[in-house]
Amino acid sequence: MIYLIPELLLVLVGAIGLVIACAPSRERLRAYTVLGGVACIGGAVGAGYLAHLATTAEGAQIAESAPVYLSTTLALDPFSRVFAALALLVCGLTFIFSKEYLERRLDDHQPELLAIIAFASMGMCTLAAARELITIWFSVELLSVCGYVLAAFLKDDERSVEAALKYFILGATSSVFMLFGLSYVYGLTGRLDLVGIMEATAGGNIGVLLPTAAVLMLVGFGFKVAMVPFHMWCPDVYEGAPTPVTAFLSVGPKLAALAALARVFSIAFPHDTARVAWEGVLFWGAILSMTLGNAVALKQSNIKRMLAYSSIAHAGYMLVAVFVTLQTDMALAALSVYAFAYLFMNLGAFAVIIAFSNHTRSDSVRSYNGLAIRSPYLAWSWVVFGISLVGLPPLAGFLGKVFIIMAAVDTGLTWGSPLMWLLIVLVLNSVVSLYYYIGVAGRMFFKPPVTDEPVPVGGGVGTAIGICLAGTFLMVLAAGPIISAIQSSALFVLR
Amino acid sequence: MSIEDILPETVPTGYYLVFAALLFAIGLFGLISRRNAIGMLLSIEIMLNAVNVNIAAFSRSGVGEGQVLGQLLVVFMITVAVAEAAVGLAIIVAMFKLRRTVEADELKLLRG
Amino acid sequence: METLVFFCLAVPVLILAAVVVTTPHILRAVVSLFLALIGIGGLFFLMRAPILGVMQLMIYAGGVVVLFAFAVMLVRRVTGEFVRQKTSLVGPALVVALLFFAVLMGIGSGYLAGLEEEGTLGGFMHPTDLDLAERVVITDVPEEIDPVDEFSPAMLRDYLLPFEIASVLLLVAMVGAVLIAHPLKQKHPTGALSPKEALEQETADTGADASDDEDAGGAGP
Amino acid sequence: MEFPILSALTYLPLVGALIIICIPRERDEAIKATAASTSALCLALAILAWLAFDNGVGGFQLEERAEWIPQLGISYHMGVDGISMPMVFLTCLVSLVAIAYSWIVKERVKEYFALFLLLQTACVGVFVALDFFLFYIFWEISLVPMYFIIGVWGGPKREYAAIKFFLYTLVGSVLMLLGIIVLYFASGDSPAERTFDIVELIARQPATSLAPGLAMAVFIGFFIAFAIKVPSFPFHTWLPDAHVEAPTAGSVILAGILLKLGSYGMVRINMPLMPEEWMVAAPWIGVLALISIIYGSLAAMAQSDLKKLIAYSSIGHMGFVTLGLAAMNVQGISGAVLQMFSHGLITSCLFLLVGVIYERAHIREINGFGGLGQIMPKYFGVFIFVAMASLGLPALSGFVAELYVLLGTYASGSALETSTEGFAVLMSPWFAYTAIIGIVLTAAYMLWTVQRVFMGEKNERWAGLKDINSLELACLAPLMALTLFVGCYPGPLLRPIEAATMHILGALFGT
Repeated sequence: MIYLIPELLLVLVGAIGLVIACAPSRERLRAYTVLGGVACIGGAVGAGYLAHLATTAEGAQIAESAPVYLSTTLALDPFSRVFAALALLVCGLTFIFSKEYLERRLDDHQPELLAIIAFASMGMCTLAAARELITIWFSVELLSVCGYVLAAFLKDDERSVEAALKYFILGATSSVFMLFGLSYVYGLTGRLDLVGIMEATAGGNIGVLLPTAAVLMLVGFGFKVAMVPFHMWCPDVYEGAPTPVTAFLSVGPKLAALAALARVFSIAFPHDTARVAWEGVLFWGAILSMTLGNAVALKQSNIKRMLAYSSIAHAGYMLVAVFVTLQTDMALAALSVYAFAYLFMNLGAFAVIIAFSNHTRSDSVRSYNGLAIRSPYLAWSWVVFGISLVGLPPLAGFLGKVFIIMAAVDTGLTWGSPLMWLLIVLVLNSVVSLYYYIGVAGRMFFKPPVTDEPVPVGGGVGTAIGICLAGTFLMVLAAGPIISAIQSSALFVLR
Repeated sequence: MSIEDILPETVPTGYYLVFAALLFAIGLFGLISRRNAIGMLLSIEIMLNAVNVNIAAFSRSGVGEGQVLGQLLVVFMITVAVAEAAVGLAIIVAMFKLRRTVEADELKLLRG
Repeated sequence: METLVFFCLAVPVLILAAVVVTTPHILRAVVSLFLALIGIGGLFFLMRAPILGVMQLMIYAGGVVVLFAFAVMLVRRVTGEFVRQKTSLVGPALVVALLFFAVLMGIGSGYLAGLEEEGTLGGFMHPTDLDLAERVVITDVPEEIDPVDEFSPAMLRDYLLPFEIASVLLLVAMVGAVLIAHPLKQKHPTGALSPKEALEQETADTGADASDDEDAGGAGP
Repeated sequence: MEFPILSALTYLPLVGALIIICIPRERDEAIKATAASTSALCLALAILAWLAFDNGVGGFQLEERAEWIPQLGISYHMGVDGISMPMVFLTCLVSLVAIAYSWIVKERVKEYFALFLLLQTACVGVFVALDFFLFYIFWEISLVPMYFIIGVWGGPKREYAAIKFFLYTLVGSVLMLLGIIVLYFASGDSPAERTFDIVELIARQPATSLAPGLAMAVFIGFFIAFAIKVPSFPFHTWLPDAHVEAPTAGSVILAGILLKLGSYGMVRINMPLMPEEWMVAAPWIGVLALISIIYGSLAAMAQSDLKKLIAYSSIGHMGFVTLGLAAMNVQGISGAVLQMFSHGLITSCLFLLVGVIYERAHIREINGFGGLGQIMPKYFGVFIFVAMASLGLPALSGFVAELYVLLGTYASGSALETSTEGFAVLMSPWFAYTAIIGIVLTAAYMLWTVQRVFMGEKNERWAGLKDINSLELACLAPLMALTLFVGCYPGPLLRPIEAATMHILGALFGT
């Protein structure tokens, strides 16, 4: 039961938000933002401890002997607790860096927005932990519905509502396809739990219907992950949605869906034909996501759109780790490490954007000209996050990328194998991505500013940037203990 | 020879599956051809129902746990479909208020 | 006899579904959907799944369709005209839909054929507690599920967690729907631009963007 | 526990940079003083380190080792041998000179000096790192400050030059990263056995267990990474842009230190880790080096921009380094390292001199000058001295280095070495003969340049130019003195280099 603390904490935070929403006031909102954020970040540390606890012998005992209403649906293993920590971190950081945005740019319903983010984070936890299809699909749906609502939150801004509508229609479509696949998986195996599906298909000849069903299910996950070609919603939604929501959407659902993707497909479909099918889709999905994401990001003039495409590319990098889940133990560790790195650097980059747009109300790349003079803190933070997103040392993104490459090489890389090409595409894409991240940094430093007026950074968003900076640096400098925690938990996945 | 002699006594599962597949295909057709958000949502509902029929049909042929699971899944699905439809319709209504249209072709504020 | 009933339900449902996706009158589409949903509910009863049938009629036909009707009415009130819907890409849509069906049938036919010959039912060919050799043969007419003995324990014990997630989901959906569809409060805190103004400012900004972007050369330097 | 002198040397500039960040923006003088004193302290530390270093011993000394990420076999491992010690010294010296010369900078002083110090940390770090992970981190960090230095304080096309520099070098580095990871996995069968430690990897020779194609691919990946940095033909196109646009001190660091990172990587990593591949590739590397030498010289001859000319001359001179390394014998490698050192001194001087004239005249067109010898006699004298060093006049460091390289190349091409030390014949003597053409060409364009700039008609336009001032002279003097010293008496420098070279070759060939 104690392993469920992250989920319970998030529901509690969300519920408090709804209560506050009944009688909103500026003070209450401020208190809620700060306390909720602190509680979630504290909870993240706690969840990290739970992950550590679960790797110990008696901790494993607790996880294994969970009551039936938990053990049939959730795998409360270290891997899932690591992602619970991630969910809490995302939620907490979103709370903190939303503070000024909510006060300045949203007229009312601020507590509701935060509450829904907390509920969505709860969905992240359960999605990463789910061990049977009903829970998985419910969590996906919870994330989706929260996403639709969040995207539409600026309801008198046409772009926000348009983003939500696009998100909704494409999301509902993908979830229907996923369900159609799910129905066949259920029909062919008679089971809904992942291990059961695997056992039922262990007999060898499983025909072509099951792989087809698996691929249909992949559509739903691909949508959440924003894997090409299911990424169409991503740039529009990221551009239209309120920026803190965009930040949340670019990290939260994506990471949880990747964790679920790795768990579902490696546990439920490890057998010949089905495996070939989903691995094939993932292979091309990864290659296309990386390449297209970076190529299109190059010519964006809106920074939110640019980060949207870059997040597609990052999904591609992480899909490489998912792709090799069945071949190496390192894959899940790589996924977790990259997930943490991505969380810090991407949320950090978004926090910079939020701080900037809180003041200037602009998201166009051009308006960042000369930011180094107007606000060195923001400009240098962007440099750090940008470099980390490219994957350069000594920052978190580098560690993540190294882990993914290591996981891929660990499979016994040979000359000319598909995996080798995947790796080459990956590293060359890192180079391409440098161009736009550093291009924006170049604008900040090399171009003259439009005005000399400084850009004040609010306390909340400034703190969030600070936390992300610390995370981005510490992940490499203090890599020993962090990696040992993540790696040992990734090795221990409850089936 | 009456019609009852030609048709099987009980409905084979395959009939349900073909029916569901047809229903899904009809929904898919509507989803692609409709330009109107409400129309798209209606098509999605049809597809969801196809999935429900599919699962119920599979569940019918199971025993014990498998059968219960299927029905459980359908019940949950109906619940979620309601939630989704409510949010979707709310978004559509909000869209109407702002733009006086829900034609998908006219959603082009967001272009990169 | 049962099969006859099946056809009597299935064929009209398919026709109604076709009407839903083709009629230009949106209200007519909603009514057709309502009828189709009732038909599908009937099929659930035919499958000896009364729980599903009842759920379908109550929640789906009763709830969802009412939602749709509300939405359409609201839209009508807003636009002040009868809502018609455009269609486009009919040809490609038809091709995609038929292709999807054909491929599915092609893939599934082998499975279905095996199913009819052996009288075994595919999905349940390999229950985990039985050896592969002892495939169970199940009749097409299963027992009805007892809601108290089987259904409820499954829902409220084994699958309690999804049940709880569903409650959160419904809560979010309810709050969210109200938030989004609720009329706007015209209140702007001092010093802040209204979202509308902000939008205008940003549009102007992007407009300026396009005009002198040449010297900047896109996103990069 | 011994004083961790290498860590101190590496992180002292970083500490200086952090202090500078804390100083208020307006206090220019304090910022400059902090930067200069930090850098001077570094040079003092480097000299101390060299004093503590035993020149006669080949292996690594002053080693520091600590656990970092034990799960992946990553440790914090630093050390210097006879090859890296001179490089560390050179880095500290050239950085100090660059920072001292930058006293004239007025724009965004705080960021400028912080970036230079960060750059110094990165460069020293590359030379002392003995763990691949650490090495790679410093290697990549060196790109970032350089990017900003070019981009913020550079010339008119600075943004283009900066991003081009960054992209080019990054392509190489990511290929190197792939190579590093492949070698890591080849270094052991279980995670516990694997290591990123360079010394350990050299001892284990993991490349031998790779499939032949993959081993060659890894080798090529490393080689491209280093060749881009050197830069060797055909990876050189970023260099002229970067040099022309960079501010003077940036060019000095770029030519004086950053280029050496590439050749240092070859001698530290490519050769000892994959000697078999190196021997297979050596003739081709030699050919590339020759093309670089000839092409660099010819291209330099065709330039009308003084700075571009020196940039191309760097390509030619660095070609000698690659050529010497390709020879893979004691003379060749020692000559190459010596050339790295000497080129670091000479090119830094040349770029400083260009900076001096550009500061006054605001043009760099060679044909725009003329008769400067009469207007700026001291400057003329210094320039002649440095130009002579660059073209390889005996008694100056360039001559010794190039002579060694040519001897090594010749030896590697004849049977001389085969009998005594068991090295294979890698190249033909013709490589050495061809390289001499490069020396002749260098002499030609250098003298021609001197003639066009300083001789001939006195151009009245420049009549008012002030001669070189004492700050500039003070910057140049130590570099010139060292050039002369090494040229006359290379022994003290050659001794550690040769010891280290013998050590490397001995480990590879068991002699």
